[in-house]
Amino acid sequence: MSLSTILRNVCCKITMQPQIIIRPKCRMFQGFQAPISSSLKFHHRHESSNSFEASSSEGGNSETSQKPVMTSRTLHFPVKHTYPRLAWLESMDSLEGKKLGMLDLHPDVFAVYPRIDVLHQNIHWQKMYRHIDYNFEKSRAELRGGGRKPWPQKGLGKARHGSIRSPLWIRGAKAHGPRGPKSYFHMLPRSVRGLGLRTALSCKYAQNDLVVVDSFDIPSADPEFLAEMADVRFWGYSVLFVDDTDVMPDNIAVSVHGNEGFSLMPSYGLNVYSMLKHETLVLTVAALEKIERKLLEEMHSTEKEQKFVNTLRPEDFHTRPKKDERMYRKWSQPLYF
Amino acid sequence: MAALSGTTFLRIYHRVLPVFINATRSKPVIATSKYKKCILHHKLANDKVSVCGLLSVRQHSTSFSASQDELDQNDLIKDFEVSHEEFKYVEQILPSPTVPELEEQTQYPTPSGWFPPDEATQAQQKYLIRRTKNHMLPVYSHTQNTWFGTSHFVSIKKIEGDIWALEADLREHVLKTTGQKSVNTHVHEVGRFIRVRGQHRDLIAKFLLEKGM
Amino acid sequence: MFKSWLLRVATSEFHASSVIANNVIKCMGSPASYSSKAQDGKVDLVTYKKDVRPEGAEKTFDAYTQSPFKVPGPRRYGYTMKYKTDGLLPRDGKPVRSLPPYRPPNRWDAKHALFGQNDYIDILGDGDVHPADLLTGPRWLIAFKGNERDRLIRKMEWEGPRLRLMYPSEYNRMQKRIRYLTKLYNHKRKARWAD
Amino acid sequence: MLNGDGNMSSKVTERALNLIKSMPRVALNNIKPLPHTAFKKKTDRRGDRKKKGRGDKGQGARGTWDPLGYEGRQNPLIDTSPRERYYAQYAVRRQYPPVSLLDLQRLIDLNRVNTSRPVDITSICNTGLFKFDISKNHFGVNLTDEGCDQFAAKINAEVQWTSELVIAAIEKNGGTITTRYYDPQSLAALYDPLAFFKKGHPIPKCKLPPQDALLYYSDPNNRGYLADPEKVLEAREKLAQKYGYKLPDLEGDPFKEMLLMRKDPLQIFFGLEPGWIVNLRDKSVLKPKDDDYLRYYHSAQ
Repeated sequence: MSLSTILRNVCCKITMQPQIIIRPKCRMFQGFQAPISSSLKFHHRHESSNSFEASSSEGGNSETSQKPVMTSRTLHFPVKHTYPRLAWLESMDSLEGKKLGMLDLHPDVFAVYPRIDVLHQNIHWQKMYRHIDYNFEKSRAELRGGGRKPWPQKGLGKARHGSIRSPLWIRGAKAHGPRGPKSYFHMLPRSVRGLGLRTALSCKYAQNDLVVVDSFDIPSADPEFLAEMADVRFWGYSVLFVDDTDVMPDNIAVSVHGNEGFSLMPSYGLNVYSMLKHETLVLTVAALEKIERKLLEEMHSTEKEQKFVNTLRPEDFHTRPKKDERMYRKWSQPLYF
Repeated sequence: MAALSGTTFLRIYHRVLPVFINATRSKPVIATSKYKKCILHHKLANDKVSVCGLLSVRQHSTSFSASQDELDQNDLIKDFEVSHEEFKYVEQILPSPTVPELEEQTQYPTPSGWFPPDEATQAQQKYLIRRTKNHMLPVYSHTQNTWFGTSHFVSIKKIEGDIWALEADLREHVLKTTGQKSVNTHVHEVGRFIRVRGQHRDLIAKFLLEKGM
Repeated sequence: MFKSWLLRVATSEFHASSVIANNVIKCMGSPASYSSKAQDGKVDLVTYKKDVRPEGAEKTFDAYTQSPFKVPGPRRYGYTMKYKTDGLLPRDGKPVRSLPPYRPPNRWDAKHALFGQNDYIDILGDGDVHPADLLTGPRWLIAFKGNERDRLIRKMEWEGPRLRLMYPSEYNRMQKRIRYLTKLYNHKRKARWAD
Repeated sequence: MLNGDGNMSSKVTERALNLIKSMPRVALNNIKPLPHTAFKKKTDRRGDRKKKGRGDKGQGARGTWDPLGYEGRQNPLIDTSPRERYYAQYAVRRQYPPVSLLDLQRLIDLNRVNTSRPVDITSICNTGLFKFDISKNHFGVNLTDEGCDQFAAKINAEVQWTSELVIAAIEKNGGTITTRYYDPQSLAALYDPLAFFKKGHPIPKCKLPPQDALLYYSDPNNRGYLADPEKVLEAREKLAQKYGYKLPDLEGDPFKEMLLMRKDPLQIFFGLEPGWIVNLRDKSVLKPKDDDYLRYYHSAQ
């Protein structure tokens, strides 16, 4: 087992579920250090998040028991058969950060039956639909030489051959070789891609790899600060930061750029491959709202999905206006005087 | 003779050769290739530059003098009125991107025979079948042409909870009502759907409605 | 003894500057460096590149200028030994070709870290951008999947005029290939799904 | 009361998600497709051996049978009897995909169609549940009479083809119906108004029906939009007597104004005149004032 897997099996992390599970994600090994989060006792049955005030006021987990910023969210397309999941809302203004409150997460997005095969389908599509295979082998018609019969049919006692470029021959042509640039473009249906995103988010949430923060305003632009924050909060080696706009605060942009393994994305850039590649997914509240709303809208959309039709024409790629051929036409005949 | 100075690519069957047109020399110095003498039908006339005429045909000139047929200015309509009040008619026409919420009906079933899901009876079952986004039951009938004839089956999707308990109930209900001796079912645990052989869509739909789905 | 024979060969008048001799001298370093070693005998080795102009020709014939491309001396299409037969491996300026230094693949550089970004832009994004609009590649292949004949025909539409002008042999090969595939798909093969 | 563990149904997803908690992180290297697809391809049923299941030699292996039904230039049996050309010139003939009264009633019950406004082809297409395609010669919706007994909604319907029983069913409930012709260009706008407005073209004017459709749309029994309104009222009474139901009085009806809303023969959207251009970005409507422009869009030719 590589060093990283050894390191992974050591540290622990208290989650909201009653039983403590060993989910080691610490970059440097700092021994067993469980942040006693509070006396927040959550039975398996979760009351809605507005019970947070009651428990927090009596538990008083943070030193200054100021009022939590966010307690509950209105969920679109409510669902009756399961309960909304809960997630901490953390802040990024210090290394440990404060628990600013709790959020409701829609079960249709964050508690979907984990369809690992749908994840695989999406990953395979993401790889293949942009893949272009440039391999090319000349056919025996195109290879140079091989037009003549190498030796007469009979009499030499040798095997009969008609061309030196047949697939039998060394340096001959490949019978059905790869033929030129070939693209493997295809589109998965929208519903399957939507289910892939929701399954990935559910797996992230189920494995405690989902972190929701209020905003990406970190105090210093020093990459070391962000790396230290990732260690302290057990985010692991690679973190995907997702905000809803593509204009990010400077500090987070500089420090993410400085750390290898950290990535920064707008909400429309989120995809299954990046979610599975990075260990932790850090969403801002705005990104969480937007992604959840978009995925729910896709689930309940009335718009029929049209099959993708490729309408590209050569003219679309011309940077210059169309050339006027009329001037040349009369010169195209050879000039016999 | 105003000779054209510049590089022009002359198309010869196998090779594209640079032709250096020397401004001072009357006869262009042509790098002839060993393999095939390039043939240039040209005749140097004092006044006309036929060579460069022929060559210019293939000249890959960099400047494009395209005639952009701009829209004729007076074709455009200039005087029009912009009104924002009429846009409310447009909003009435535009579709709603998502399925609208249901309204509370006075009495069920509705004239078209639609039942809402009933939470009370649902809670007693070990399984749950969620409604589709169009608030209908996810029970579909299929027909398949196979080499041994056409086969009909009903598929029930979006199953939550204990799928095997649902399969047992379905089998028992279908056998009881249709009097068949046996019925084939196919349960897909990961895909969360069940297929029942036979044309029993309405039968199964009514059964599920009784269960409160 | 052998060295003295070479000296005689090198400085001799007859034109047998055989290629072997040339090579041997070259490999023993340029004569200048050689002569510096042979301190004892006063042997001033004339450089082998003698001016082999015929005697009787008059000096001022400006038309006959030395062409930079021509190798002096008669043309001898002999065999030049491509590998060194003796001595240590010469460090004669050419780098020794061997395996490139091993560089572990960096899975977290810019390209890999953000792979797959914007693949779900039609679901998660606001405008009606489609992931296929953001694909890159040959112009005639972006967001297009088809059998070889379709790809070639489509390439002809995009690149045909340019290919015909700039790469006539390539253009010719593709035209022949399209004709062959049309016959193959229509006459020789049963109708496949891809055709 | 949300009881997570009382209801067994949500338990299975719960258990699956808990199972994942104790497993290594779901990453690119540890996800797999299902062991096998439900429908295996038929290729290796008995192994693709040499003969590929075609038997030995003969026309079967070589695929040189005569075409099916060919009797060696003798007149085949099927050609001996005359043909009924049901689908002659199908590519030219107008087609009207069916929507039953039951479907329409269900759309109304599920709040997919707004009955406080007239129900026309656009509101049916906006539900996204029906396929209309200009390239397949779909000239609008044909309201069929399945479910006419259960139909109980009072609507102002505007369809392209219908039958007498449907008209009776709608008018029995106090509603009104008209059959209206649209030419393909305006149908393209009606089927997908959002896509049409995005193009930024002026709203087309609706042409008059072709010769063979003129009779249908000017017949008061079909409630044609070109029929004389008085004759339409008479036809209503006649139909009520024929089917034996009491015709509700339109005059005292609170929805009278909505029920009597009609489009101008040239108009395709309620409230929008032909020739106007809709600007979705600035949420405005552009109304050109050029004389020739207006004369074209307001004349029937």
